[in-house]
Amino acid sequence: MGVLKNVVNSVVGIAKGHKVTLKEMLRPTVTVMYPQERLDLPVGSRGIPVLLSDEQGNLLCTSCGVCERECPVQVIHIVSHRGEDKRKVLDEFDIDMSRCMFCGICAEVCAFGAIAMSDQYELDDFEQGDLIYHKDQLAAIGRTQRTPITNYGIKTEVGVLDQVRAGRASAAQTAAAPATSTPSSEGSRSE
Amino acid sequence: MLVDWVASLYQSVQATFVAHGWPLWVLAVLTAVLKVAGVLVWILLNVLFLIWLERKISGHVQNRPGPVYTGRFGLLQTLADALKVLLKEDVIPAGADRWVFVLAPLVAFVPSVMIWVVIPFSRGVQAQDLNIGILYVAALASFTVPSLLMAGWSSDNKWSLMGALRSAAQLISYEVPLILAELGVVVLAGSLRLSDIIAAQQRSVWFLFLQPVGFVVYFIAALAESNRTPFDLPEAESELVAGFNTEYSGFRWSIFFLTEYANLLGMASLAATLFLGGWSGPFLPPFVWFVIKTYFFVFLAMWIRWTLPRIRVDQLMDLGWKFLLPVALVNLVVTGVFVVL
Amino acid sequence: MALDTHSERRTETLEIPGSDLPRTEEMMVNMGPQHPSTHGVLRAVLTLDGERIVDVDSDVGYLHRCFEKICEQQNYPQIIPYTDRTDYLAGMTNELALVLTVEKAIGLEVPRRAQYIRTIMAELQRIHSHLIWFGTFALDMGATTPFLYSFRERETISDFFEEITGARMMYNYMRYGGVRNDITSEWVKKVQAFLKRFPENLQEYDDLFTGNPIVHARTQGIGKISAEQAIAYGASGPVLRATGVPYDIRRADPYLVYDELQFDIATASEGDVWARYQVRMQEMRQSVRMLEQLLAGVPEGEIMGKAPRIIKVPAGHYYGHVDSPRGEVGCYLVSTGERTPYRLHWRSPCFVHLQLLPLMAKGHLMADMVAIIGSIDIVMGEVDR
Amino acid sequence: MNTTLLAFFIVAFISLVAAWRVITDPSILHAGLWMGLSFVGVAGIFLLLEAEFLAGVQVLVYVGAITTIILFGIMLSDVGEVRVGPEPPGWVQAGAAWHRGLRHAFPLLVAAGFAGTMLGLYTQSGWGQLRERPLELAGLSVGGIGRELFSTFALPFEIASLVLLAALLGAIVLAMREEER
Repeated sequence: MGVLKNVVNSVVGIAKGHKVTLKEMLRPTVTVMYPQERLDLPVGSRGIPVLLSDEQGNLLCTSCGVCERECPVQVIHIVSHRGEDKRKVLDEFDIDMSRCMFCGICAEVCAFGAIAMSDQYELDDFEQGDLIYHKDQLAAIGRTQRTPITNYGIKTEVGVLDQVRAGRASAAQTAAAPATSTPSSEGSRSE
Repeated sequence: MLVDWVASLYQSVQATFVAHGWPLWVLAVLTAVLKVAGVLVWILLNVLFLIWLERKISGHVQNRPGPVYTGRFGLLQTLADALKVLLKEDVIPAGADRWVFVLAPLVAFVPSVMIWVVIPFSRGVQAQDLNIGILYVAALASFTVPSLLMAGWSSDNKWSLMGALRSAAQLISYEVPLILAELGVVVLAGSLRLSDIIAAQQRSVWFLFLQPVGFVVYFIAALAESNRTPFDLPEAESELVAGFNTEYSGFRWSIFFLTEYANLLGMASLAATLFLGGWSGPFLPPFVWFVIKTYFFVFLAMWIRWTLPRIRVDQLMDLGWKFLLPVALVNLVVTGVFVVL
Repeated sequence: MALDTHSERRTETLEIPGSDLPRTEEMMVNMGPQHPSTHGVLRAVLTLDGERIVDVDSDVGYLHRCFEKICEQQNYPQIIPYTDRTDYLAGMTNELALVLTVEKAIGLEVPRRAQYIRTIMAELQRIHSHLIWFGTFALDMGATTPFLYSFRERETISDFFEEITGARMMYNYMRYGGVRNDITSEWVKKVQAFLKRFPENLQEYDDLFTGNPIVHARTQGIGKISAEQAIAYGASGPVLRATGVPYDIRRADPYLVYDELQFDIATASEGDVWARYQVRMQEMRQSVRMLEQLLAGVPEGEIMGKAPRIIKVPAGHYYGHVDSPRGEVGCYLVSTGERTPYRLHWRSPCFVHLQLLPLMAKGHLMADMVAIIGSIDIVMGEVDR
Repeated sequence: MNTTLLAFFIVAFISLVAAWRVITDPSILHAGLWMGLSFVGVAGIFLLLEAEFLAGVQVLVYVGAITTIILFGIMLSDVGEVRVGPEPPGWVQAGAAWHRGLRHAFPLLVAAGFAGTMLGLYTQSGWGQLRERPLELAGLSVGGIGRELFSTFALPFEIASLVLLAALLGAIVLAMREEER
């Protein structure tokens, strides 16, 4: 009798599992077809850190360097000099996105709200060097801000990262062949 | 219709041969080649579809859509994969036993094609109606073991060797209940010939109803014979990396893959023939019935695969020898007594 | 030829005194670091007699990233994102271990709202982590489908985390004195809705996996350890509780608001793979229970206490521990009063549990090895740090 | 020459070559595989004799079971190649040249002797009387074989099964001893 009970229990156990899989088979799928469809990221979701500007388009950064100091992986590189009015002028602000771990500490420690975590995250590129984002690129992305800062993050225009990268590519082209310069393609960079 | 047309065509060609005095063996060779080609095309088309079906079923079971990009509903996915696999580098490990390594996929693949010689697709549509039909299938199935042993041994990889040993143990253990379950049907039909078995079912009822126990034993053993989850121990990827085909790549690997699905299809169509009356059925054309019944078993096997975890090797042996074998024996004896009375 | 590798394979011969049985040889197999079921880069050197395991030697260090040494160069806020990356499947509890230790060391008051939020996050993290464990465990056993189901629910929790913390895995959410971002009432409602339907999903897993006779056969009596052995080896968390020891830091040394919560410590007595499985499934249910209580009573108030701008821990030795999904995560901090720790030792439960592997696996089959590794729920990032 | 005869020569050639390689192949695993091929060839001969049932059984039993078990045993026993040990005794070294010369000739001699003996036995045997009932014995009817086995050849059949039973028991006893230690 024990064997028979065992067999019945096994069959019931296995049948239960098959019921679940059959039910799930008939249910609509949950997949998001990523490149075509994108999930709506909440504001504050941490993509790459970008530089913010005021209404006139001037960078909010005062080159105080606290983000550079506090960055746990030391990927921020700032070069500045004293201007005529003794105020610091930002020359370079590079972030090495290949090593950045998107922790958001730079945005958090900035006393001027000059850095925010954008929602851009598709960083694929062909050259390692292109993953170092410069001041103008970071600022260009930051200028497309669509939402107020929430949780140290903002939303930016869709596809702005691609535009910035395309601008970089065309800039490289114009540098290689200066005779055929087409400044219009650099639009997103030189806003 | 189609069958009659083919028969009349054959007769007219034969008449032409006789009229011109051409040797008849040329005709025999020609028809044989055509039959083989037909079977091969049938298997390849079906395997292409089966792999797609498996992916779709697994996808939907897991709340995923499965392949979608290649063609409508991703139907061309298998073709794309086949192309990719064919273009891959053919790696033969330095320590491999070269000839055995190369031969193993062939030894596995050829019998899985040869099984189709005796499968009746429709009334009279059968490459060769052998009088030992079932025995022929069983004999061919026994080639799988040496081929896997060859693959596992020649790869010169410990995982492969373990996979090969597992597969040998598994296939030998499950061949016995498989054949015993088939014998139950044979006893009922009184013939090993597959067309006779279908005829016997047309006379009475589907043997599924007369041989429910035999059917269950057959189905479990056939799953084990075709290395499908929960009995996919020879290639258990979470334990043995990929078992006997760890070292195989590119074309040779794809032959093993092809074999696996050809075996699944063969198993399903044999189950349809033995237990569900083969091509016989009302309203629809016989061939359609055959396909429907075959794919019913294919679906069942896939459903099981995407639901159950893998069984362990010793439990597999226990199940085979301590449960399936006695059950199949008792079933056979009871059937025999029943038939004699 | 095959022969050459055979001579390598020859390790030691089994001499059976007074027997004319044929001589059998053992085979040494490298399971990992590249193996489908070693959860990353564990290398287990198996000595096999057929498929039976004679000896296991686990070799770790393939994922070593000098976490402890790096921490000696970083100031305290900078360490927090690194702790996420030790046990990358339970970042919240790892951050908690560090933050609680430092807060204890400098005597920081944490507002009640922040404490509630921390507890909510820790328990969500427990479900989050156990769901991955469930999926990969099923995957190890050869069942592919439960993995996808559990990830479906895990994605929902990841979405919750992302909305509040900004990240799905590497949260960097805890702060000395509080938490980084506040939760919203809509978020609370969403989580509550999820908690309502989650038990149904758990039931689905049960039907699919728990009630399956193959699972029973493959887990019961496998990888058995006794309570004494577990304690002797320093096991904690589900591995310890599965041997029948009801030790849970949330009860034994309550932190955050655990002492105000009603929950049962999930235990099982057998100490085998099945018991560990049951304990974890039970813990998910208990977490749901705790979360319901927590979400109903989140107090209003600040989320950050009065933390100094520059954190300096007074000189001394400090130890803090929390109950992570995997066991006791301990943070041992030696400070000389600087802005950086002098030494930071991370007690990771997976590293401890991995030492139990030979004890559990000896005498079982190859296939059980996979189940055992799955059942102790190792994260190699935490083992190697 | 008719096609059946041609097919017979092909199949016979394959099985003979395979049988020869079983003895001469230095790799014991290859020898096992050659043996499998030889069995398949024999099955082909059965097929040509229109004994399909026997052919099927031949493949099933000899290829599916015997060859597999031999291969299984070879794989488990770590014997890669049969070759002369590192320091062969003196008489082996002296006879090495002979050995090399005989290596291919000796098996052939043995095979020829065996074949002669068997041929002699076959011609001596009273197989002629079996021709009276060719249909059943040629295996055209499975039922016929069954009937013969349980009537004319009942005693040999039972004795054979007894031998198999003894072997089975022996295997169990050996396995039990293994377990006890």
